[in-house]
Amino acid sequence: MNRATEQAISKDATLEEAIRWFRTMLTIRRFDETIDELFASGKVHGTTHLYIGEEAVATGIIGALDSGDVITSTHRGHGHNIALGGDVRAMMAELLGRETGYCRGYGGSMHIADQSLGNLGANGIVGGGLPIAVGAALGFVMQKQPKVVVAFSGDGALNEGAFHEAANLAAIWRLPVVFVVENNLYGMSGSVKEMFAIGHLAERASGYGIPATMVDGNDVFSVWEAGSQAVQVARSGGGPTLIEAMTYRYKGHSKSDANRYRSREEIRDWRKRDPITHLEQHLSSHGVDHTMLNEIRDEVVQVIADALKYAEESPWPNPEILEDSVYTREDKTGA
Amino acid sequence: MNRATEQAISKDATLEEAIRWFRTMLTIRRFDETIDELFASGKVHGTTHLYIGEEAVATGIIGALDSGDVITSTHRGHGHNIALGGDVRAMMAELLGRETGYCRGYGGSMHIADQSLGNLGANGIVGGGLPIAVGAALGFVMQKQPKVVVAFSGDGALNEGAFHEAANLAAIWRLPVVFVVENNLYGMSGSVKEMFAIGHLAERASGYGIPATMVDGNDVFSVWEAGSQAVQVARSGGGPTLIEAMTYRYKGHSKSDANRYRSREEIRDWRKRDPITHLEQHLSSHGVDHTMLNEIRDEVVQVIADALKYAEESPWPNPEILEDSVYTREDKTGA
Amino acid sequence: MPEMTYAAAIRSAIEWEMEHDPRVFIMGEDIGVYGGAFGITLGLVEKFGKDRVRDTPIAEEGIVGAGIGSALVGMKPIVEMQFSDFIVNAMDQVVNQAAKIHFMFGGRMTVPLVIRGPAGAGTGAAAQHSQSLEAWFHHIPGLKVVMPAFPDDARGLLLSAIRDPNPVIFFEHKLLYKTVGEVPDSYEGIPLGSGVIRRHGSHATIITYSLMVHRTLEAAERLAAKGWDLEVIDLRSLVPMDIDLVVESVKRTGRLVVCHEAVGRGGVGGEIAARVMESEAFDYLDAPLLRITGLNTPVPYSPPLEEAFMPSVDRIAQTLETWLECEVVTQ
Amino acid sequence: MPEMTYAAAIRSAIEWEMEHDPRVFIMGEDIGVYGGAFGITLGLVEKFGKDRVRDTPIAEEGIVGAGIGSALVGMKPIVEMQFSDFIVNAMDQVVNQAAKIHFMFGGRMTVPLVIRGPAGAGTGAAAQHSQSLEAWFHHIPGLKVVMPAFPDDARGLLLSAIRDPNPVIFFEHKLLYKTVGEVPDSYEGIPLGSGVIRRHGSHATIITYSLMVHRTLEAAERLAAKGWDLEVIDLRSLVPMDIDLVVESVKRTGRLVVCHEAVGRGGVGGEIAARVMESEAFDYLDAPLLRITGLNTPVPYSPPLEEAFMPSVDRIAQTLETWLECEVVTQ
Ligand SMILES: Cc1ncc(C[n+]2csc(CCOP(=O)(O)OP(=O)(O)O)c2C)c(N)n1
Ligand SMILES: Cc1ncc(C[n+]2csc(CCOP(=O)(O)OP(=O)(O)O)c2C)c(N)n1
Ligand SMILES: [Mg+2]
Ligand SMILES: [Mg+2]
Repeated sequence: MNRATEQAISKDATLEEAIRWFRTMLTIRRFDETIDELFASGKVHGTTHLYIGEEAVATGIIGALDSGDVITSTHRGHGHNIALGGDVRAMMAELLGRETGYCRGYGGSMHIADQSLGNLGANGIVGGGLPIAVGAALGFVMQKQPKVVVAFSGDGALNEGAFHEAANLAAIWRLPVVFVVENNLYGMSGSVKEMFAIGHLAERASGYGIPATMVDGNDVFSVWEAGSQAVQVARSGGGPTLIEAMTYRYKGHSKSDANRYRSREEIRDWRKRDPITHLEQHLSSHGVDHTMLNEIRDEVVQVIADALKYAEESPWPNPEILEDSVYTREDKTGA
Repeated sequence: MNRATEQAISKDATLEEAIRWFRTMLTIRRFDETIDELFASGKVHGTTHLYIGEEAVATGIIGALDSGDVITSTHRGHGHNIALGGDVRAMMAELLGRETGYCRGYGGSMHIADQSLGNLGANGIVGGGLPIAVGAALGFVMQKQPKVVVAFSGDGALNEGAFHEAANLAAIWRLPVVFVVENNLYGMSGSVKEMFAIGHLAERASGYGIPATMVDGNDVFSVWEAGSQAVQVARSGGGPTLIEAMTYRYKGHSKSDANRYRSREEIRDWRKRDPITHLEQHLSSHGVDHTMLNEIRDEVVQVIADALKYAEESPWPNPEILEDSVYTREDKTGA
Repeated sequence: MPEMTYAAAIRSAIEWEMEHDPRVFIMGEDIGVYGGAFGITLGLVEKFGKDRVRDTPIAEEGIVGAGIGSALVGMKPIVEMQFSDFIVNAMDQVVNQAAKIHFMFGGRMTVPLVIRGPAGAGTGAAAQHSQSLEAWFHHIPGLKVVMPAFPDDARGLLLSAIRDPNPVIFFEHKLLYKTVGEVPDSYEGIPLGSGVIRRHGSHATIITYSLMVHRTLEAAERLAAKGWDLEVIDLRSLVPMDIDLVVESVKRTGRLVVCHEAVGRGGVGGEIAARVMESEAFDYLDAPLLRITGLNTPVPYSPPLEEAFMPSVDRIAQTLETWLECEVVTQ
Repeated sequence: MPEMTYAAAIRSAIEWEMEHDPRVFIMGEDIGVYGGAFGITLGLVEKFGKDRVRDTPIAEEGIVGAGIGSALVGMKPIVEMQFSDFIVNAMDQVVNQAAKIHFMFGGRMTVPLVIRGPAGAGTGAAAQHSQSLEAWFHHIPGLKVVMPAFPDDARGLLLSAIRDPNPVIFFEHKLLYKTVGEVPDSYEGIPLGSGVIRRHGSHATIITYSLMVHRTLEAAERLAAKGWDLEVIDLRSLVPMDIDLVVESVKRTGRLVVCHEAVGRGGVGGEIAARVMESEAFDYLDAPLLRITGLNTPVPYSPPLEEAFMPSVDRIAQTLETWLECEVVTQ
C-alpha cells in the first residue's frame, strides 16, 4: 500500500494507485454480486450484507494504511477484507461453509478475519468491533509501535453504547484510531434522519473531543485524502479522528429486505453517483485507455469465478472436531 | 412545590421558597452526617455514598418540579429523596435494614425509591437509571400527561453506554427529560480531567442535539433557575436538556476512601464555597432573622434524631418471606 | 379452529392486547414498516401508528431500559430483540434493573415488561445470531421465562406474558415461525407455568421445550416403531416450571431424559435433572440421566457443522435408542 | 512458607506476571492511586506506572473490549471489574466477542484475557453488588471460570489464568480477601481444572467452591463431632471442571451434596448433579441429591435477610444433618 509518487491523478494519488483502486472496487462489487446470486439461488444459507455501492469507502480508507496497520470490520465486511488484499478464494469458501474458508466454515459471511493482513475481524454485533479497535490501538501504543487502527462502522452503530465507550477511551488516551462511519443513510431500515437528532453524524464526535470530517464516500479520492490525513494524525500521536463517509447501499440490508423504508427514486439517484463509474470516468479523463480498464474488468470477473469454483470444489469441514475447537492450547499472540 | 409569587429573593424565587430550600439542604446534610457517624461507628453494614456538599443540586432541581413529575436517582441518592419530601424515618430505617424502611430493608442505601413522591429509584449501577428515566418520559408522552422526568447522574456516569443510548432516545423522541449531571469532579477516584477529553461535560450533549447549560451547583438559585428553564422546555414539548451542575463532595466516595486522588487544598477550597453557608448568607442579607434559621437548624437536628430513634426501634424484617417477595401477583401500574 | 403460523399467532397476541389495553405498546429495531427481521410485526404500524409501534435506534440497553421506565409509570411495553442474542447488550437493564426492581425496592414497584425475540440456530446465522440463552435468565430471580413450541401456545402464553405484572422473557424459535397449527379463537391466555404431556409413554420421560419438542416427538415416533414407548413433556415455560408434572412422569417411567438445543454445559437440563434428583422421583430412577443438547461450542456457520451442533431428529433418536437398549434391557 | 492474605496473593500473582512478562498489564476503574475498591492493586501503579496499571472511565463494555483488542495484537490484559456484577454491563464483549473469537474465526486468533473481580454477598452491598454469576459463564463455551477459596490457590490459579491463551473469568470472593493462608514461594502456577479433596469422608461427598468451601468444611467439622464423616471437594475451577474427582468420590460415598452461594435455580449445582447422574457414579447413588445454595431471590440488604440468603455454617450443618439422618439411617 505504499504510495508511488509520480503521475499524480488527484492531489497526491498516483495513477498507478488509482488503477489499483479501480481493480479493488471492481473485485468487491463482483464478489458481492456473486454472493447476491448465490443467495438468490439458495446456494448459500444464512444471511449476508452486501457492500455494493459503498466500495469507495473501504478502498479509499485502506489505501491510506501502511502494512502492519489493522482494521476492525462489520457485518457488511466483505469490502474491507478485499480492500486489504484478502484472499477472495478463502472468502468465497467461507461463505460456502467450506474447510478452506477463512474460518474453516465456522464463521460465514459475518465473521471473516485475516489477522495476517491486519483484519481483526468482521462482527455480527453492531458496534461490537469498536471497543476492540480501541484495544488494538492501545496495544500498539503500549508496544511503542507506530501502527494505526481503522474502526469501520455503520451509521446505526453510532447509537450503540459500545461506540460511546470506545470513542471516549480513544479520545482520553489519544489512541491511534480512525473511526470510519459508513453513513449509508439507514441502519436496517431506521433512517439517520429519525435515529439521530443531529444534522451530521460527524457532530457526535465533538462530544468526545474527537475531530471529525465528512466526505463523499462515493469518491475514492476524497475518502483516501481524508483517510490519509486522519491516519497521519493518528500515527504521529495526534489521537483519533472520525470520518463520516456518505454513501449508499444499492441492495437490501440483508438477504430478506422488501425495501419498504426507502423510495425507488432515492435508490435510482444514488445509483447515478456510482463510485466505480465515477472512478472510471476520472481515469478515462486522465488518459487511461478503456481497453486496459476492460481488461481489468475481465480479469476480476475471472478471479471471482475462479474463487467460486475453488470454493465449490472445496471439502466440507469435519463436525467431529467441533468440540475440540473451542479452546486453544497455543499462545498465538507471538511471545 | 408550587412557587409563591411574592417576595422574590433571586430572580423569581421567593423568600418562602428559599427558606424551604434551606431546611431541605440542612435536612440532607444532617441526614448524611448521621449516616456517616453510623458507618464510622460500625452500626450500619454495607456502604453508602454521602451527598454532603452537593445539597444545592437536588434541592434546586427538585424545587423546579411540579407534583406528578418524577426523577431517577443514583447511588448517591439520599439528597434526591429528601428534596422530594421523602420520609427521613423510612430512609433511616432502610439504611438500618428495618422492616419499616422504604424497601422493608431489602434495598439499603443504594436502593431507595418512593414512587408516590415521584422517585423511581436510586440505583447501584452507575448510569443504570438513565434509560429508565427516558422510558418514564416516553410513558408520560404516550399517556399525554404533561409530566417531566429528571434523570440525575454523576459525571462518571456519562462515560457509560447507558447514558449514550438514553440521551439519544430522549433527543430523537424529544422527550421531557432533564439530564442533571452532578459534576463533583470525580467518579470514585477518576477525575473528570482524565476521564474526558472535553472541557465541559455539557459539550457532550451537543453530540445528540441536546442543548446544555452549566451552572454553579453550589448555588441553589442558579440551579433552580437552570432547572426551571429546562423543565419548562421539557414540559412544553421542547425536548431534553442537559444541566451540568458543578459541585463537590466533601466526604470520600464511599465509606472506604483514603482520598489519595485529591488534595487537602482542593477539599478545603471547595468547603469555602459551601452551598448551605452560601444560602444562609443570602438569606441573612435579605433580612431573614438568624434566630429563625437557627430554629430551623434545631428542628432539623431533632427530625433526624427522631428518625434515627424510630429506625433503631423498628423491627427487623422477616427472612421467611424472602422467596415470596420476588414476583408480584398484583398489577401496580394502576389499570 | 383456525390454523395459523406460530409467527401469526405471536402477532395476533400483540395485536389483541394492543387493541384491548391502551397501555400496551411495542418497540424495537425495524419493527415498523420493515415489519421486523422476521416479519412478526408486519402490518402493526399501519394499524396502530408509529407511536405504539415504535422503531428504535440500534441501542438494546437503551430500549429495554426505556421499556422499564415506561412500565414504572403505567405502560405495558413489549420490547423486541431483533435476535435474542442482542439481549446480551441489554443485560444490565434486564438483570440488574427489571428483574430486581420489585424485590429490591421492597415490593412497591412492578415492571410489567415483555422482552421477546427469536432464539436458536438452524438458519446459518452463526455464533452471534443463533444462541439459546434461556439458562441465564432462568437463573435470575425476578424474571419469568417462556419458550413456546406451537402456535396456540405462542399466542396463549404471550397473552399471559403481556398481562403478567412481572418481567417476562419470551423466546421464540426462528425455525418455528412458519410452523402451522390450530389456534383456538379464545384470547384467554394460557397460564405461565403449566407443562403439557405431548406424548404418553412408559419407558422414559423426555423433558423438552421450544423447537426440540418437535424433534423429540418425531424421534419418539421413530422409536415407537421399534417398540419403545416414550413420554414427552413440553415445559412451555421454564420459570415458573411445572416440576410436579415432571416428577410425576419420572415416577411412572423411571427414566429421565432432557433435550434442549442450548449448549449442554450449564443448560437448563442440569436444573431439571437436579430437581428430579432431589425429589421423591429419585427413588424411582432406574437409569442414569440422559441429556441430548447443543454441543459445548459456539454455534458454527457451515451447514454440516450447524447440523452437528443442534440435536437433530437423527441424533435424538439414535442417542435415545442406544441409551434405552443399554438401560432398559440390562437392568 | 510465608503467610499472606487472599488479597495479597492475588496482588502478588499480578505483580509477578507484570514483572516477568512485558505483555501483561492491568486496567480497571480506580485501580491506580485508589488501589481498587478492595485494595487489590494497591501499590502497583507506583511500581509499574500509569501505562501498565491503567485507570479507566466507568465503561465496562469499553474496557473489556479494549482488553480483547489489545490481546489480539499481542498483549496479555487483566481487566478488573470493580464488582463482578458490573460484568453484566460488558456481556457482549465477554460472551459474543472474547468467548467466541477463537472458535468463530476458525482457530486463527486467540484472546488471552483475564477478567477478574470480587463476587458474592455478605458485605451488605445489596442486590446489584453481591451476585455470584458464575453459572452464566460456565454455560458459555470459550470461557474458563476460576473461583479460588484459599490464598495459595488464588495466587497459583491466577498465575495460570494470566498465562492461559484463552479468556478466563476469575471470580474472587469479597469475604475471602482477608483470609490468611500459607502460600508457597513458587510461581509455577496451578493448572486450571484440578479440584482438591479438602476433607476425606465416607458418608457423603460435598462439592463446593469459593467461600462455601470454608463454610462447608466448618459444617463438616461440626457434624464430625456427631459422627458424620463427610468428604469435601473444592472444585477451584468450574471450567475446566475436575469431574473425574467428583465422580470417583461419589462412587465411594454414594451420596452427593452441592453447596454454592449463587442462587440455586439454574446454578452450577444443577450441572454438577447432572454430570454425576449421567456418569457411572449413578449406580452408586444411595440418596437423593442435596443442594444447599443461595435462595431464589436477589441478594437482600438487611443483615438478617442477607444472612438468610447465603448458606451459613448453621444452615449447611443443619440441612446436612437432617438429610443425613433421613438418608443414611433409613436406607
Ligand atoms: C447489537 C445488534 N443489534 C442489532 C443487530 C441487527 N442488525 C444487523 S446490521 C443492522 C443495521 C446496522 O446499521 P448500520 O450500523 O448503519 O450498518 P449498515 O448495515 O447500514 O452498513 C442491524 C440492526 C445486530 N447485528 N447487533
Ligand atoms: C456499572 C457500574 N460501574 C462501576 C460502579 C462502581 N461505582 C459506584 S459509584 C462510582 C463512581 C461514580 O461516579 P459519578 O457518576 O461521577 O458519581 P459520584 O459518585 O461522583 O456521585 C463507581 C465507579 C457501579 N456502581 N456501577
Ligand atoms: Mg447504515
Ligand atoms: Mg462524580
